[in-house]
Amino acid sequence: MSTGWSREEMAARAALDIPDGSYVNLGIGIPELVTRFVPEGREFIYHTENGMLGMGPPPADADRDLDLMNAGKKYVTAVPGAAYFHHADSFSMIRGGHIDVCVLGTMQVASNGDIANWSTGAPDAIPAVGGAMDLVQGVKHIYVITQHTTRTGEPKLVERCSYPLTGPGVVSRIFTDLAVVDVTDNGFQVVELAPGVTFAEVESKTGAPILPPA
Amino acid sequence: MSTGWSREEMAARAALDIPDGSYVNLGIGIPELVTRFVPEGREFIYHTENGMLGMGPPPADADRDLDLMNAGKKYVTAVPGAAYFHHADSFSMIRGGHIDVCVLGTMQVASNGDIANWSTGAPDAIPAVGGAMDLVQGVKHIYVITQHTTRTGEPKLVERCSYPLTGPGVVSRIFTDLAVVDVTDNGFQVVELAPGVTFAEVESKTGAPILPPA
Amino acid sequence: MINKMYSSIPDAVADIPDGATVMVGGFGASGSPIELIHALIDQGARNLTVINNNTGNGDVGLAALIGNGQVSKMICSFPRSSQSRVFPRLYKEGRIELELVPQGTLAERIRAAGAGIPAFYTPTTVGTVLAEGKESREFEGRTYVMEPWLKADFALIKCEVADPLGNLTYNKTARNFSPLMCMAAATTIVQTKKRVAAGEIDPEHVITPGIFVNRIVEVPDPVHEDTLIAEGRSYP
Amino acid sequence: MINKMYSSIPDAVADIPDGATVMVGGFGASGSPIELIHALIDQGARNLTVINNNTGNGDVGLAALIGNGQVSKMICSFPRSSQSRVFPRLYKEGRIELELVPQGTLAERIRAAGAGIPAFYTPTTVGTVLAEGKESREFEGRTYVMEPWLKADFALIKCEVADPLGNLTYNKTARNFSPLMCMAAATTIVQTKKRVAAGEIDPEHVITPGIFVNRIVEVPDPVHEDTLIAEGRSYP
Repeated sequence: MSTGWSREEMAARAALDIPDGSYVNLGIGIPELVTRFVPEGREFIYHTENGMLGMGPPPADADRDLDLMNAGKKYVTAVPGAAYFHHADSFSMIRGGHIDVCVLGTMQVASNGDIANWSTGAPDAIPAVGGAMDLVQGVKHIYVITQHTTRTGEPKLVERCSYPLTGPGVVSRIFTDLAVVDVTDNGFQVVELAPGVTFAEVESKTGAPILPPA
Repeated sequence: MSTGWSREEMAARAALDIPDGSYVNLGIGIPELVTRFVPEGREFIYHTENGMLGMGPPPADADRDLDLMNAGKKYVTAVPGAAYFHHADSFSMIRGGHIDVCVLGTMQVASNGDIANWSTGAPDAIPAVGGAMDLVQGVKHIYVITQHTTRTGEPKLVERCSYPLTGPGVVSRIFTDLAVVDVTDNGFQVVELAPGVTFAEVESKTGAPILPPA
Repeated sequence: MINKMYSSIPDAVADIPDGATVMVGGFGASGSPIELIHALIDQGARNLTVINNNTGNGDVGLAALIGNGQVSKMICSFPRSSQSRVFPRLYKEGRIELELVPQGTLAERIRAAGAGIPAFYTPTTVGTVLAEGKESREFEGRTYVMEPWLKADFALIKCEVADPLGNLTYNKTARNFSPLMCMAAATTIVQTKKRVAAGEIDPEHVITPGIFVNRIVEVPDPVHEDTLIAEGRSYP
Repeated sequence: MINKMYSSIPDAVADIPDGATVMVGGFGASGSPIELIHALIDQGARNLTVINNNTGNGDVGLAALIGNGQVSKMICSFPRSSQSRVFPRLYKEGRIELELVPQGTLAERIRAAGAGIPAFYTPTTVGTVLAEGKESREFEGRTYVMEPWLKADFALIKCEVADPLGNLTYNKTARNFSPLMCMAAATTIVQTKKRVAAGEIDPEHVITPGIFVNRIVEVPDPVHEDTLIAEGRSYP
């Protein structure tokens, strides 16, 4: 069985699909790695929903400003041309459709574009949603980066999400360790297979009908 | 027949009823004169709805900044501690109930607090409302300064406005050339008569029942 | 490098089509993007719906655009003033349509469009003829009317300083509707008095973040509507 | 002269009563008004409803206020994080109520309260369990839910620079919810790192105009939640 793409390779592959000059919001986890793989000749401007455009890389410890954080509450920097703003303006950018691409991690994504990435729905869990529901409804293109299956081998690409939805019908493209998969009117459609990965393997690890590469 | 209060005296009398530290919006015309009569020991902060708190007096011609105007499109200045903001923030101050006092001119005001000061309703008139309807609905206290009657002697304090309303039941106090009049649950109530003016004269020039000073 | 600068004013407005909805920044003369408006007159797009607080003054800027017969509908709060002659004449002749919107509602409807809010409730106009035909509703014992967002295809904006990413600052009360219109238009076209490099505007002082701006032209010495009118000028 | 400065932190929060709704500025540790929160712990008001994006971290600031049993309900978007222990414990014991509001809706509801907008429509939560019980409606073929304004009796805010009129600036992303909360609270109480005379903040750079601020205390060298936690501190 192949290993498919690494976390870094998944992020790099996603970055390839983001056009030059895009305003991009990155979720926590693998999506954060996208910043390391901006293709040569392209420039992305990063939005962080707590109130900044032009987010830069983490600072050296000595240069930290304790007031300069990203939405994941990690210390960051500002690039030249950055701007600070309050939360209502920040979510106007999101809800108003001004952010081009949001790259999210997920627990499940369904073949109709539904995404579930905020809650397992377990009765004793403390619900916490943050800006996830605003992002999936507002951003123009919702990309997902995720392992194709859970650690226990359950498919994360499914026919219908069993976890509570973050938003219905919002995901357009999924980057997994095994393949790039589009959400189409006909359900999942493999766009590209990771090197050495067969369509049969992808199909067997997907919890919904999936179409082979065209 | 007495002359009652002059325009300046009406403005000065209105200023007396504005507490120290108030945020004040002044309509065009006689209300603008209020700035000249701020009582000793008090400070008002003037809001102009095009986007400024801390509006100061008109500049000398040589000091004019063509970008610094008030809502009446007259050139003004900024006092120390002023702030500029956009129209949505400016009308948040109005609609959100943050402005303490608005002093307006009027065509008619009714004994139930209705005010009509934006349109005669004439079929050939071009309707123009500006911020008047926002102000009367949003500001905490709506004061009116007006001549008691029109130039042709018609009452401006009436039982029901015949002109289209700017807002219903919003006016709390009226400063005319003849008297200070409150709008109460029992209708118009004279609070104070101008020197030499009798209640009988006020009553005869008012188009609605009016109660004498207590 | 991202660079939204255009070197030519005509190029910046070239693709505004007949029938477009165009927001024009400014409150009266303050903040009015005269050079962009005059370029739109030269460009000739017709049957425009224009959103501005007023309808222009004299025979320059917005008044000249209207006077040139390019505007079929105005959405504004105060369509007349001491020096507005063009709109009143066309309106009385029935040659231009007017949607009258109270100033605060106009600002909020524009912001709502930029913020992805399709409708909101406001007390403004309740109990007046301007509430006729609007849906009303009680909240906490008070009546409000529902107002829809107000979008545009293009916005023409004047600012003071811009960087190539589209970060903007304004001068004093010339700010007025402009930051809101930048948010609400599909394509925002800005004339700036001064152009600086990215990073030269303090991130704390940016009024319009660049995400809301598409095209910028430098107009280092812009004319001012009041000056043109005082000089008796007309356009074209 | 108008002067909103208070010389004592305890005096500034003295009248917050039991049962009050209190907005607390900050996003995580950034912009959290620790000194004002600790003064509220000293003051002892109970049965508070607190509005903040989170629920505090460690055993200081907002987490300490909750841990002290003073908060009966939290309204927030993200009540857990790697270092939040107090709220999760009380929540699982059924000793504190939670109203979960998506972050953008939370911000917009607070702004709406400040702007006199009793309700608005948003696409956020449509098709999810968080839309249950909400009124929904179509605009232009898309479904939205109605959300009401969110007001407070008091707001506790941290800023960078303040003048005696209440004009404020913030530091970087410490701005977050604070300008909105200043608008939405009946009484806004601010701690400022630096106090300047009226006029020393450029009118172009004011983020919160003084009209939204009631009381200011100078806290020249504020503690930071992350530092306190790293030092293993708790309060009181």
